[in-house]
Amino acid sequence: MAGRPLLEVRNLSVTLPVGERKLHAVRNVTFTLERGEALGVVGESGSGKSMTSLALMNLLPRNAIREADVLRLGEHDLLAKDRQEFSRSLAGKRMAMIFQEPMTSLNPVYTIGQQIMEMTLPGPARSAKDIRDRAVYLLERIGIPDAGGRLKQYPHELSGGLRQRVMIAMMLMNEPDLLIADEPTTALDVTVQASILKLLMELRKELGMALILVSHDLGVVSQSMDKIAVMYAGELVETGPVADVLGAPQHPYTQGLLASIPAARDGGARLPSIPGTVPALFALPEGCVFAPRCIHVQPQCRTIRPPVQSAQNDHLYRCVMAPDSQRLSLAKPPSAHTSTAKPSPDTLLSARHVGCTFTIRAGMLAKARSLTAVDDVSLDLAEGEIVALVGESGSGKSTLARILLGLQAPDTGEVLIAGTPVQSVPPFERAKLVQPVFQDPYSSLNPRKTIGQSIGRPLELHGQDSPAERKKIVEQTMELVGLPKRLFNNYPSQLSGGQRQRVAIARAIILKPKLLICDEPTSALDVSVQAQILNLLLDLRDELGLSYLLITHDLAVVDCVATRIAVMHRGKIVELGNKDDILSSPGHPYTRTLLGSVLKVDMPALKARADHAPEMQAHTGLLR
Amino acid sequence: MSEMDLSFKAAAASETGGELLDAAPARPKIWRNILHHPGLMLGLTILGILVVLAVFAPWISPYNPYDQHLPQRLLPPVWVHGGNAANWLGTDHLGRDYLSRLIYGARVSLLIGFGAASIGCLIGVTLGMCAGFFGGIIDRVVSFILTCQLALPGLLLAMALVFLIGPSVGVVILVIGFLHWSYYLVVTRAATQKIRDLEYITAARAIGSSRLQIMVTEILPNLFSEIIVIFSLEVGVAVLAEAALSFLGVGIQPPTSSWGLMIAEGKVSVFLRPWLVILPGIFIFLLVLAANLVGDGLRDLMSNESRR
Amino acid sequence: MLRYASKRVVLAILVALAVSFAAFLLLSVATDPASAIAGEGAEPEVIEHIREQLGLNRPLLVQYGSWLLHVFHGDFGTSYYWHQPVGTLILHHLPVTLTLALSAIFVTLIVAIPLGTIAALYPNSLIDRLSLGIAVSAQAMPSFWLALVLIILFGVMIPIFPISGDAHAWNYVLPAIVLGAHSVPAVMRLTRVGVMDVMASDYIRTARAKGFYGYRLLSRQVMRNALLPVVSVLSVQLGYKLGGSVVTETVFAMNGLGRFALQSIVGGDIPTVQMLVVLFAMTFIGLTLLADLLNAWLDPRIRLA
Amino acid sequence: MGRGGVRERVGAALIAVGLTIIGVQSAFAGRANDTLVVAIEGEIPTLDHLYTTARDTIVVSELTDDGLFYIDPDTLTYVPLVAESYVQVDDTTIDVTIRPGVRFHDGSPLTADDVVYTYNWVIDPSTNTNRGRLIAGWLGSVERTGPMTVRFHLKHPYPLAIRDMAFSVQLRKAGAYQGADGKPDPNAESLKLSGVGPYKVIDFQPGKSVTLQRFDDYYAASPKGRPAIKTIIFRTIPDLSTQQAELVSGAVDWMYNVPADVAANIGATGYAVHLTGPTLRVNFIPLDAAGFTGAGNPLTKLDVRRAMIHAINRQDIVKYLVQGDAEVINSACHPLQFGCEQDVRKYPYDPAEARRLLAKAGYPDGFEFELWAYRERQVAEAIAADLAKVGIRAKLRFVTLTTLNQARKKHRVPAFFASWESGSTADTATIAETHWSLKSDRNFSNDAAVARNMEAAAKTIDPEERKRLYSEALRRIADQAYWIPLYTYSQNYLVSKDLAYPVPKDGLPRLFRAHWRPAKASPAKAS
Repeated sequence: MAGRPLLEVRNLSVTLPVGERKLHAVRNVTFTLERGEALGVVGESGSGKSMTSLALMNLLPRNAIREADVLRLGEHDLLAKDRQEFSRSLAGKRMAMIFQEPMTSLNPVYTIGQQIMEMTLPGPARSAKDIRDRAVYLLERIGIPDAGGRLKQYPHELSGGLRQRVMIAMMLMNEPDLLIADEPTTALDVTVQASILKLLMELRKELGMALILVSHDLGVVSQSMDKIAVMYAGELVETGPVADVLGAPQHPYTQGLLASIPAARDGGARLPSIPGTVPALFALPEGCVFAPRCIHVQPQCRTIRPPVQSAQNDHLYRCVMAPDSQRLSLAKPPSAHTSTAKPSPDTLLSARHVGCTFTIRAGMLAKARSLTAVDDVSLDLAEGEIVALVGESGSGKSTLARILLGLQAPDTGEVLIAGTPVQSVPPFERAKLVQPVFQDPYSSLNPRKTIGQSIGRPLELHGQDSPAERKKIVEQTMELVGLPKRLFNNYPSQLSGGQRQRVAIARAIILKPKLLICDEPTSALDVSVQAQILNLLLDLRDELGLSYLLITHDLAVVDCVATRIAVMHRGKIVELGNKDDILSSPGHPYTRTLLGSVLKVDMPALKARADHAPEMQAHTGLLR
Repeated sequence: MSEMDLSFKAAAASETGGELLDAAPARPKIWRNILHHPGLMLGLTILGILVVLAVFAPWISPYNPYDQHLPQRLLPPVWVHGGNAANWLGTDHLGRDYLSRLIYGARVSLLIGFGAASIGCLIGVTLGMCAGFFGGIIDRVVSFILTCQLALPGLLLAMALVFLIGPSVGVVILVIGFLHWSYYLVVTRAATQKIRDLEYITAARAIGSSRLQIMVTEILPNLFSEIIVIFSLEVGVAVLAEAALSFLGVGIQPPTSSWGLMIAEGKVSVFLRPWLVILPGIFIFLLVLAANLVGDGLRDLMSNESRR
Repeated sequence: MLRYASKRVVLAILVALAVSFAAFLLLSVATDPASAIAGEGAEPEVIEHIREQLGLNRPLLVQYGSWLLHVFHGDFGTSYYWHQPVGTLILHHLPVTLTLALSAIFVTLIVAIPLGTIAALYPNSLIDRLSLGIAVSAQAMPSFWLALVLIILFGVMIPIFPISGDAHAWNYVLPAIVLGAHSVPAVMRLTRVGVMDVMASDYIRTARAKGFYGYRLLSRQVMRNALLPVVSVLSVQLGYKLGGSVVTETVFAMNGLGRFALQSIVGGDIPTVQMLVVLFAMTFIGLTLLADLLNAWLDPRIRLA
Repeated sequence: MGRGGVRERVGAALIAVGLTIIGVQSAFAGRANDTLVVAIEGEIPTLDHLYTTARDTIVVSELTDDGLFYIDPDTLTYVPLVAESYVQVDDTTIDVTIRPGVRFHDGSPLTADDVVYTYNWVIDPSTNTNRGRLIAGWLGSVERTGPMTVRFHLKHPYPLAIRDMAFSVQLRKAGAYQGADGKPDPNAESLKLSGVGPYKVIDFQPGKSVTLQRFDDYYAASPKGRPAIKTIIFRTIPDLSTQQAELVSGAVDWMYNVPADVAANIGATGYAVHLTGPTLRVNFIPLDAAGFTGAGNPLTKLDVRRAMIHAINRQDIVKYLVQGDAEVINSACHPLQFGCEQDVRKYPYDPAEARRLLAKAGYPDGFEFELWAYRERQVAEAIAADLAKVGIRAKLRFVTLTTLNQARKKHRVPAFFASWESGSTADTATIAETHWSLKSDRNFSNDAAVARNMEAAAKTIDPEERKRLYSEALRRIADQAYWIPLYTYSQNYLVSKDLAYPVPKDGLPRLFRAHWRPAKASPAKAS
């Protein structure tokens, strides 16, 4: 038994019927996992990484087709068990899984205690009291204060971070051999993200439990995993120890991914980004699936399926090129001109002592609670400047944005745009001064309107130009934001996230405003698409002389584009200054914790870890 | 990151590579779906037949439904012994041809069905949108009106209106329309509340559109799918309501023929002349069935559409 | 909680006032109570005398005002037609309608919820289409037509059930089927949508990952969430049924509120109609309050959000 | 026991269960246990007939109450009932001797004091009995002239005194309306009644059912005779098709007011016996001759009114729609009524004549008017169709009775389909008074001469004088075509095969004359 790995997966494929066509979401995925080992599965959305994890846990939808040569966990052959048998014997016992959305992953109508304790049925070996004690022990071990009291609470009474911890505790009730975590920290704030990952690592060591962590964030994977598997469009393009793969990436896609992570850049330089978007595989590709987007593409890449080559012992990749040849990772994008435009002295936007409080009457029985969302905030923004407003969710940055947009009157203080108070500016005038761009590409466009209508709506509303002229202006603006003209009559539902965000930007700039207030414009997008949008914003700044108030929790993005930074915490601006000073020497303690918890791909640390091979940790029977 | 969204159709099609999907606008897709949604097709065909009957009644029906032949009253249909070929479905109490009255009945019932449903739609959707969008006082006032309408017996309203304005199909439509808008209100109000806080509404405000413009151009188009579904269900409800009102003697006035009135008149001899009740009953059944099938079919279509 | 309940009480009073005034106005316009009391063959002086005696010649506002005054002293007046205090009359008719309404809701539940759940678990399967077909046909049939069919089948041909009257339990079976069948489609559709949405939700996927499957998953995790929306619809349906179904009560000769309301309206028995209308208003408001409380009890998110 | 066996057994069990239930129900009705179940459409709000005019309560009251006199169903004459004999002392005084041995249902004997108390109660304006105003119109006072004799003092000579005593005043025990707190309580007798009729009430569910049982101490000398059936149950079944279902399944034995076609059909199938009988009800259409609904409206023109009568094929309507013993009438009264002059202007069905008269009156292409109706919807439609043939477009407005009364009070009704039963009294006075007195809103002619005659005829008891006055007035009515006289109403009954029910001439059912047919085969001897 000792020889065979805990988990063995060979040639796993998943196909999904979509209407009449078949989507090959996962093709020929092969990997193994030792007991207690941690594997990071990385890829952009649509790469099939989550589909693979669901296939393991037998949670695919009813009409999905799962095929594999070998699918084995310990001595259990997963292929042989039907759903009923799998649920009864393995699910929640030998294998467990936690998911991305903590807010909706717990049953809203049962208490935390009920949901945890229903994992193990009282039997001869375990009385109900034992189960309850174990639940309390696990909650405390996971770091949840006052664990006893929590059992009676309901999911909606806990924060996102706490709920994710409850999920983890729940899944560990039966000491599983393998825990699959599908984007466990994506929906959480940066500070909470770090603590959850630390917790997962400790538990892995303590319980000798194998872990598969699925994520789109290379930083998260690089800091915590032993092995890494990079997936693209349903295929495993590169696997191997983290240090080798990230230290010396062989597959062009992995190299492209690493290069496009926003990191320290000087002034206006553009981010390198992989052109095009991830394809949906409705037909089995002949050649290499990355060929259309690969800068080293050769003729045979389009026809023959590349073989699996090995760079070192178990560092494998699927590409025709020989290993270890030094390659230029990405073509340097033509940085048109470093932003010569110095921020002009006259201030465009100035907010003085802005304050706003909400009274929340939450439940039918709960008393009204008043919450100060924005507390005495003063902020100036000069023309051509990009100010980044950084803070975690609940810090009041979105409320401040609505006040600056003039859509919500502040309780105290006033906001001036180009000298006049935003409240008294008539709506049409204000529209020509400031426009918003929102986070979620899905809900920022009216699903029932075509792209042309959405972008053209502001012109139509303001009654300028005839319909023909309007169409011409819309097409020009679409060109400006990099949208092909043929999408004019398409519906948002037919566009990708990135394209939809371009439409939203086009709508915002068509009235030629001076200031764009962007609330988390890229955080809902993939890394590569994120880079394209940031480049677009920088281009527009140079061409149209726009200035931005960029609201985000992603310090990497701030580092890349912002000129000045304002850090917000519980409604107050705790620190304000230009980017380099704040990033290099943060003054306020909160800024320091914020910067500290950012997980970056740290090349030197990886190199160091690559030297001593991952020895077998003794399986400490702590939790018998 | 909706990649985890369980309904894989949506995730696969929209998230992975938008370019690959054919760029043609969505409309023809809906049309292709209608063709192979059996319930919807059945509903539309039945509705089509009934509309044709109603519109071309004068040319289709063998006799004028109003001229009476007392000696030939209460003839049974041709397949019952005693029936004659002149009147396929026999004659009614005053010797009028039953088939002609059934065909003309389609006119009244369809008119009432669609008329009342439209009035109900108008009232219900406007109130629903205002209540949903503005909330606060307006919401409370609307729910006050709704509770009053539910508590007031429909018959009372029908009697008073028939007395004040006089009996006509128009009054019956008005009465039934006025009594059946609560379903619209509830659904529209809930949908508007959901949409009200979405980002494209804030964006619309930012470009300067007024509240009314937002309601009409941004919110209303998103409600069409639900409204159409309710409209088709309410057509059925309206026809049944007319039948009940006629049954209680406050609905359609003679000599106009409506299926509800024909059942009310024929009901008294149900034991020995069951066809007087069964024939109009079948027609009402078909109309309401068709309306529900169309309603459910559209709902299935719309729900797939919106989730994609 | 108190603030919430007091808002409801104010709403109830306002509605009761508005509705009783509207009923009073409509009735005095559309009917002549005096001639109804005097009867079909009454001489004009008799009618005039009755009109005098009941004070129907007073201006409308004065009449309504005096009715209101009496109500405050707890006296809802005596019925013109039945010569009995309206309160006792309604209490006399209420049990029949209450039993009928509750048994109708029971029929709706035991038919609609299982069908809806099965239809959700096997979408577009034979059962899904069949159950929808049956439900839609039941709703498409005019209720008095359905009632007659049931009477002929199970009252005359195969005499299993008594045909009319409301004396003992067997009398309520056929009317409950007629009244219940009417709201089966609405409840069934809601259950179907409810179960489908819950089955596609994240916490059910978590439950599957925890090892729940099949019947245990359904009963323990799914149903309680899926049936939340059904509760509020049921309260409205119960409200309609408590208003008494005129047609069903007429055909089955049951002495319920529905037919009683019909007679009072047709006969212009103003005090009875006003009391009935106030009762209906109270029932509706009471039921919506009950639905809210039930929702709060079932769904902790609403209770203590 | 094959699978099939199981199904049979379940099926049989079901039927058995069904039968036991239905068995309970049907054994309840019918000859087997001497119980007559009567289905009525309307509700019985109260047992006290002094305080209600609901249509079916008169049928119950015939069984539970007796008056001083009684209308013989065959000869339609007035026969002493509780009274033994009476003497018309002079124009305004009547002496009545009371029959000995008459008992109330609570056992106490009936004396002159009870009669005096009842009549004083009826004419006292504060008691609001529904016939009180009419009786007080002619009755001055009542006095006890001996233990069993009373004297009535009339305000003016009144020919229908005996008829009113028979029809409108049911006798009550002295002090019957004395409330517990001493104050008079009009509702005292509404829930539990102590009458003197052949049946006493043993159970009353207002609006649902009334159960009567034969009153054993009923005085033998009563012209109503000794009732044959032990128990009679009145069940309110508002829907006619449900009534038929109950009849066919044996749970109901007697139905009346059944539409002619239905009665004929069910009679033909043998489930029940179809009986028809004449009634004193006539149907007619008063026309707005006086112009209440608009001064110059077409109905004010004599030629137009005459044209309308010519236009309606009353013969066919009676033959095909009304059927039974109905016949066309020409005069504004029922032929059986005293003083109903038949030698009046007649208008045979003649559409050509109708069109000629219309043209003469200035309406060559006809006109439109509203014809209101609250019953007999098919007859109203047939009439509208006949009128339409000559160009007169009758816009039919079918409303409830109370709505019609309200509209008539506000003079918005140009013509309405009327029906009048004259309180089952064979005397023209009972139809004349209410339709031709200038105070009544049913009087659309406003004709002073006719009103004078009708009033005079009701104030004299000389039969010849009354006949002269009536025939003069009725000839003028027919000549001026104030009314479109239609037909006499025929009553249709559906009766169980086991029941013998003699049909009354005036349409007022007397169920105490019903008795079970001798059971041919069944062993049980008919009591």
